[in-house]
Amino acid sequence: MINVKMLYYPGCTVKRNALEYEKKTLEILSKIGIEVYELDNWYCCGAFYSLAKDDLMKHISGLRTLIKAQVQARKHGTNKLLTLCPMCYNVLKRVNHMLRENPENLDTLALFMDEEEKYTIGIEVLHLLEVLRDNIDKLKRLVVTEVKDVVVAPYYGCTVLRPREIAFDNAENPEVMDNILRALKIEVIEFPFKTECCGAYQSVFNRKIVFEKSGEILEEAAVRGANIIAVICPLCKYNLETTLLSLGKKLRIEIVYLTDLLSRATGP
Amino acid sequence: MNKPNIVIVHGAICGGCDVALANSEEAISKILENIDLAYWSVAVDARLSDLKSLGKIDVAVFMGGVRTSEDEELAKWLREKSKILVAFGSCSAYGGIPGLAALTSPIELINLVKSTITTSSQYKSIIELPKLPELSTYRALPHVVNVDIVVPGCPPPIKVVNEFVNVLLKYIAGEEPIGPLVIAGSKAQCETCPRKPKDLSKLQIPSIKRIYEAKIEENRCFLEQGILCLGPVTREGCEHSCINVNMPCTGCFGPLPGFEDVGLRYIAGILALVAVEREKELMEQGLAKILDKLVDRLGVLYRYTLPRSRLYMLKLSLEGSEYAR
Amino acid sequence: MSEVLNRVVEYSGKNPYACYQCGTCSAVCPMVRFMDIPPHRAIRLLQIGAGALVLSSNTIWICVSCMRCVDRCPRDVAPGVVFEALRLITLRQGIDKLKYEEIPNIEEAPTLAIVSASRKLTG
Amino acid sequence: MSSEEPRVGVFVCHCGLNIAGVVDVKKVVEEAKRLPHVVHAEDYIYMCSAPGQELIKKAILEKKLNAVVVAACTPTMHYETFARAIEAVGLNRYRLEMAVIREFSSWVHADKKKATEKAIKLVKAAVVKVADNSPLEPVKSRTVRKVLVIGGGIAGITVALDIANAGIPVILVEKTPTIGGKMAMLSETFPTLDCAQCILTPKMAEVARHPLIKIYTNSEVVDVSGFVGNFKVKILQRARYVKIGDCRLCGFCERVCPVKVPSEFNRGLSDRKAIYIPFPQAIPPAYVIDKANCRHWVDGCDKCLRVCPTKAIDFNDEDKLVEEEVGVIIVATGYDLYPAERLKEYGYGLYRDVIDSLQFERILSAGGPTKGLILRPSDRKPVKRVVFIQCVGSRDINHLEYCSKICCMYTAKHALIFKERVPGGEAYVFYIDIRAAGKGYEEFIKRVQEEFQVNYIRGRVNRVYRDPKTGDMVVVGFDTLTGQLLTVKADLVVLATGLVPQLPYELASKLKIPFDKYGFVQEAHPKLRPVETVTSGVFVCGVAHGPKDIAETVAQASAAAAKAMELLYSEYIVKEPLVAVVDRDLCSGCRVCVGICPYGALELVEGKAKVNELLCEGCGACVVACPSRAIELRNYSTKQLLEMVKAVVK
Amino acid sequence: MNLDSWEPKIVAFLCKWCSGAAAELAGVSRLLYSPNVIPIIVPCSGRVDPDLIVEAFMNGADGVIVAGCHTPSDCHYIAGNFKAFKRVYMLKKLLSDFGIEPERLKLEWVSAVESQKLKTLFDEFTFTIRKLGPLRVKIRGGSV
Repeated sequence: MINVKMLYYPGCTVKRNALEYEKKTLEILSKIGIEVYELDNWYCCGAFYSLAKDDLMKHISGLRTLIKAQVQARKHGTNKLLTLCPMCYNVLKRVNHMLRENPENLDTLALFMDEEEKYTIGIEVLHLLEVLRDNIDKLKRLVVTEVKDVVVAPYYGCTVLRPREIAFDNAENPEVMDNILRALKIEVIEFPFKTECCGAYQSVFNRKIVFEKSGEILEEAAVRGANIIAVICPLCKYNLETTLLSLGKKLRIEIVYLTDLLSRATGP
Repeated sequence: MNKPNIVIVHGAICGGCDVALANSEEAISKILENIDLAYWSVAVDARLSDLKSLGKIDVAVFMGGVRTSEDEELAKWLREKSKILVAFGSCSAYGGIPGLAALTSPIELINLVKSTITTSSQYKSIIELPKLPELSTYRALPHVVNVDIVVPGCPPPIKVVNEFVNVLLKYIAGEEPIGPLVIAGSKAQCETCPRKPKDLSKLQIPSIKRIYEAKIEENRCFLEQGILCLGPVTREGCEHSCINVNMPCTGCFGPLPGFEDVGLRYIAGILALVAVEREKELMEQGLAKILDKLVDRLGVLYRYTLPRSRLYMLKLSLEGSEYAR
Repeated sequence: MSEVLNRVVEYSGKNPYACYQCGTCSAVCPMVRFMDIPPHRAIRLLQIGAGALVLSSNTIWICVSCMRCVDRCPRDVAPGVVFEALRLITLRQGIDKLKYEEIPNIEEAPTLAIVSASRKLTG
Repeated sequence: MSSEEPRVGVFVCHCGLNIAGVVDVKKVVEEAKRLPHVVHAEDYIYMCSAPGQELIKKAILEKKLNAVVVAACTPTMHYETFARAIEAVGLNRYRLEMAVIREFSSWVHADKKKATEKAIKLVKAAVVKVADNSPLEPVKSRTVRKVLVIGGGIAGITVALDIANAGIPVILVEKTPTIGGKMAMLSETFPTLDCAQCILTPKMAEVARHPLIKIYTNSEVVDVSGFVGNFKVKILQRARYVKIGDCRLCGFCERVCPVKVPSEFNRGLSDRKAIYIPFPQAIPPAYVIDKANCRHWVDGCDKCLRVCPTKAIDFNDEDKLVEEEVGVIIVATGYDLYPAERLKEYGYGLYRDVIDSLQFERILSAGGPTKGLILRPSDRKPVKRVVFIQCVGSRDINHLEYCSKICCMYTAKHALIFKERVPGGEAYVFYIDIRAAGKGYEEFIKRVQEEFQVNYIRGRVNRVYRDPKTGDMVVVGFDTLTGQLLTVKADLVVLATGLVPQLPYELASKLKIPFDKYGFVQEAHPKLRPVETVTSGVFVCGVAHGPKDIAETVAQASAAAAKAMELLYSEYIVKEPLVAVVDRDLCSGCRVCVGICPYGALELVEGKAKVNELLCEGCGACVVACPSRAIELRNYSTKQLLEMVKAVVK
Repeated sequence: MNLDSWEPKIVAFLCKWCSGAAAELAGVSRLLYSPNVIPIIVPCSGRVDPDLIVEAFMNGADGVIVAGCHTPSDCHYIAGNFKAFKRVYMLKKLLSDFGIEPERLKLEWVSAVESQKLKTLFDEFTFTIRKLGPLRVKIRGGSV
C-alpha cells in the first residue's frame, strides 16, 4: 500500500487535554496508510479567527503556522496539513481562505515578519473528518469486531462546518460523521442537534449557559435512545461532560471521541 | 540602347532580404539580362563612395529600416536621384522586427548594448564601443520619403520577388509607376488561407493561448484554437510558409489597404470576439483575465508594423518629432 | 449616521442597512435566550442610530461567533461579524471583559476555551 | 451616399429662451454659414412650430437644399416632426440630422460663451454627418401568418386561444405529455377561490378542438433560425408510443402495467404506472408510455399492448423532428419551484411531512392523491396542525435574491382552505412581510387572519425536525414582534418555495433573447414594451418573464397575443433601414463578423459575408470588428464618424 | 501653448439607448456639467471603433469617454457593451505601451436614468484631464 503523507498540526488543547484523542487518531490513520509528520516547533494557530476587516494582526499566528507548514511541506513532500481540533482547523483554513481571496493582505502581513519566508498559499488545511471520509472504503475493510450495544448520536459542533466558505459539509444537516460510523456498522440515530452549540468558551465565565446548552443536547440524544455522543472537539467534550456531571449522572450517556469508536471497531 | 541601372542599398537590415533576392534565379537572371546592376555591396564588391559617384540611378531598391542619420541621408539622396524607389522587405516597408525597438530611446538602447557586452574583466575598462552613426527615430522608408513600389515579406517569398521583377521590367519598358504599388494582394490572408473551413460557420475564439500552451490542430483555423493569428488583418500574397508548418500568421505582409494600423484593427475585431459566447457569464473581470493572456502585446500586434502604427505617430507628434506626419 | 454605526461598518465591512428585519439571526442564534437584545433587534438599533444601547447590552459578549447567523443571513448583514466590530469598539478602549483570576475552573478547562475567551473578551 | 454635391441647410431653433437664453443663436448661424457644404443657415424662435417648418420647406425649395440640419432639442422630441416636413417637399427623411443644442448644451451649461462654442461643434458634427447620409427606404419583407407558442401552461393556452380566435394559426409546443402546466395542479385559486381545474379544463378542451391550433406535446423547440415574420423552427416530438387518435382512455393498459413510479403530477405523493395519463382531463386525451421506466425495452413486457382494445399502443413509435415556419414566436415557458432540499434546515427531502407548496396543492385537490382529504404523507394521519413557512429560498442572497411574488397569497389561500376543511385545525404562518398588492388581495389576507384566525408569526424558522416519540414535526422559530423563541409541533410543514424560470439557456440563445441574472427573460423595455423582447418578433409572457400570478399571467398573455397580431396584421414587416452592408469586394471571408453578430444576421455566402437586413438591428458591432473594413453601417459609416470626431475636436 | 488658457477637449461617445438617454435626462433635469465634454451619439458602445478614439487623440482631444449600457444585460443590442469593454480594455493597454496615460480613456456604464452619474462622470473626468494636462499633437498622422 502506498502511504499518503500529511503534515500534522496538533494545537495546544490536543496536547494538553486530549492526548487520548490524538493517540487513537494517529493509530487509525496509520492503519489506513496515512503517515503524519507533526510540525516541528508548532506555534499557536490564533485560537479564534478575528472577524474584523482591519484586524489583520490577529491572523499573524495563523499565517506563521502555515509558513512553518510550507517549509516542512518541502521536506516531507506533501502540502496537506491535518488538524484534529476543530478550532485549529477553522482558524487555519479561514486564514488560508482569506489570503487566497485577498492576496494583498499577504503583503501587509509580511511587514510584521522578518524571519519567515513568503507564503505561497499552497497549503491545504484538512480536518480529520475529511481524511476519514476520503478513506471510508479502507476503514470498512478494517472492521474486525461489531461494536455492540452502542447507539451513537453524532455531534459535530460549530466550527468545522461554518462559515460556509470553509465547510466540507452542509452545516444544517451534516452527514460526514454519520456515514463514517454507519460504514463501520455502528448504529447512528437521527439527531437534529448535531450542530447545536454546546456553549463554547462560555464555560470559563458563564457555566450556566453551558449547562443549559449542553444539557439540551444531552437530553435530546438520550430521548432518541443514544448511549454515546461521538465528538471531534475537546471543548465540546469538556462541556458535555461537565454538564453531564452537573446533572448528577441522571443520563446514561457517554461522551466519546469519534476515533475512539473507530478504534473499538477496528481492533487494537 | 543604354541599359537602365539598378542599385540595391541597405538600411537597418539582417541580410535576409539579400538572400531572398539572390535565391530567385529567375529574378536575378532577368535583372542581369535587362538591367545594369550598378551597386549591391553584398554581391558585388563596392563602397558607398562608388554609389555616390553614379551619374544617374533608374531603380533604387532599399532594404531595411531607417535607423541612423546615415540611413536617412541615404534614403533622401536615393529619392532625389532615382526614378523608381523600392521599399524591399517588411523592415523597409513597415518597420519590421527592428521597429519594435522604436519605443525605446536610443540612449537606453546603447546603454543596454554596453551593459551586455561580455569580455574578460581586465579589458573591460579599455573596451570602447566603435563609433556608431547617430541613432534617430526609427522609421520605415515610406515614412521618410515617398516610395513607388513596396515589396512586403520577411523576407519576401520567391513568388513575390519574381512578381516584383516583372513589374520592374514593365516600368522599364515605359509604363509609368502609379505608386505606391504593393506587390501583394489587397485582401486578407483568410481569403487564400489553406485552412479556410468548408462549412463557413461563425468564427469563435474561446480563449487566448500562447503557442507552447496548445497542441495546435492542423487544418483548423488558429483563432478557433485560441492561437492569435494575424491573418485577418494582413495582406495575402505570401506562400503561407508559416501556416503550412502549423504556425499562425505573424503579419509580415503588412496592413490591408485602407488602414495603417494592424493592432487597432486586431483589437477591434479579433480580440473583441474572444469568448464572445461566454461574455455574460465571465463578466468584465473574466474577460479582462482572458485578454491579459496576451502578454507581449506589441510583439504580437505590431511585430512588423510598429513604426507605421497610428499610436506611434501620435507618440511622435506628442514628442514634437518632425517625423510625425 | 451615528458614530457607532460608522465604526461598525469600518471594522466589519458589513452594511446594517441591508437588514430587512426578517429575524433569521434571532431564530438561529443558540444564545438568543441569554441575550438582553436579540440579534435582529441589535441590528435594528444600529439602523436607527441607537448603537450605544447595543454596546451596553450583554448580547455582544454572549455571542460566541458560531457563525450560524452569518451563514443563514439572507442579506449578508452577518450579525455575528457586526458583533465582533461592536466588541472591538469596547475592547480597543482598553476595557477587558474577562478577568483571568475569576475563571473558576482554569486548571481543568481546555486550553482552547481559555484562549478563545481571552481572544474575544480582552483587547 | 448621395451622388450629388451636398447642399446643406442649417436651422437653429431658439426654443423661446430655452436655447437662445444661453446659446448665442446668431453666432451659431454665422459659424454654420462658414461650414463646407452649408448653403443656407437661419434661426427662428420655434422651429417645430408650423411657421418654423414652413421656413425649412421654403429654404429647401428656394435654395435647392438636399440635406437639412436642425439645431434644436433631441431627436426623440421632434425628429418625426422635421422628417415629415422635409418629406413634404420631396426630401428623403434620412437627409435630416438634428444637433442637440438644447439638452446637450443650453440646458446643461451656464457659461454662455462655452455653451455657444459647444453648440457650434454639435452643429459642425451634424453637418458633416448629414452631408454623407444616404437617402434610404424602409426594409420590407412578407410575413408568415402563423404563431409559435412555446409552453402549454395557462400563459401559452391564453395566447394560443386569443390568436387562433382572431383567425391566425397557432402551433403550441409543450414539453410534457399534456398541456395545462402548473395551473392544472392547483386546487383553488386566490383570491376568489375558484376551482383551478374548473376554469382551466374548459380552456384546455377549447385548445384541443380549435381548428387553427396545432398541439405538439412531449415536444421541444430545438432550433430557431430566420427573423421576424419568417422564422423557421425545428421541433423535436418525442415518441409517445400511444396513438393519440386511437386511445379511448379505457385505462385497461394502466391496470395491467407492472411498473410503479412516483407521479410527477402529484409531485411524488402518489404513484403512477409506466403507461399513464398525467391526469384525467389531460390534453391530448391519451395515455403515454414513459420509456425510461417501461419494461418493454428491458424484458419485452407487452401486457398493455395485449389488453388495449383499440390497438393504440405502438412500441415502434419514434422521435420525430418537425419543421415549421412561423412569423412570430411567443415564449411562455413558465417556472419550476426552487429545490427546497437546498435549504437543509427545513428538512425537505429528509422528512416526508415537510412538503412544498405544489405538493400541498395536490393534497388539497379533490382529484389529488388523498382525494382532497388533508392527511400527512408519512402515515396518512389527518392533519390537525400545519406550519407554513414563507420565503423559502426567496429574498435570500444565498438562494434567490428576488421576491417570488405569489407565495404570500398562495400561503394565505392554503391556510384558509385548511381551516375550512379541518374544523378546529390550527395553522401557523412564519413570514417576513406580507405582500398582497392586488385587487382583493389585502382583503383576502385580512379575511384569513380575522375570520379564519390563522396565526401569523412575523419571524423566521430556525429549523424543522421530527419528534421521535410522536412523529410530529417540531418547528423552532422566532417571533420578532415579541422577541420570543417559539416551538410549534405540527403534523405537516408546508414550504412556500420560490419560483425559478424554466427557459433553457440553449433555447434562449437560439431565440437571441437576453435574460436577467436569474434567468427570467428580459423585456425590451420594463415599462413601455413589457411583452416584447429585444429580438423583434419574439414575445414573452407568464412567469418566464418574471414571477406573477394567474391573473397577471393571463393579462400579459393577452397583451402578447395582441402584439403578435399587430405585427401579423400587415402583410409586410417594415424595418428601419439603418443596417449594415458588406462590400463584397473587400471581404476576405474571415468570419469574424459572423461570430460577433448577436443576431445571427451575418452569414457567409460563397465565401463572403452577407447581411440579412431583416435580422440586422444596426448595432454596428460587425462594422468595427471587420478586419478588412468591408462592412459599413448605413448613415453611421466609419467615414462619417471620423469626420464627426474631427469636427468636434479640431 | 499657454497653459493658463488651455481647456481640456473631451469627446464622449454615448450610446443612443442608455448613456445617450441619460444625457438627455441630464438636460431635462438641468444638471449643469463640464462644457469641455462634447457628446457624439452612436447606436451602441459596440459601434465605437478604437480608430475613432485614436482619431480623436490625433486631432487634439485630451481625453475620450466611451459610455454604454450596464453589463451584463442592459445592452439594447444584447452584448455590444462587452465588445466595447474588450476594445477599450486593450486600447488602454496599448496607450500605455506607447507611453500615453491610459487614464485619458474611460469606459463607463450609464443607464438611461443615471443622469446624475453621467454628470459626475463628465465633471470628474474633466478634472482628471485637467490634472493630466494637455495632450499635444502638432502634426497629423498620414498614410501611404
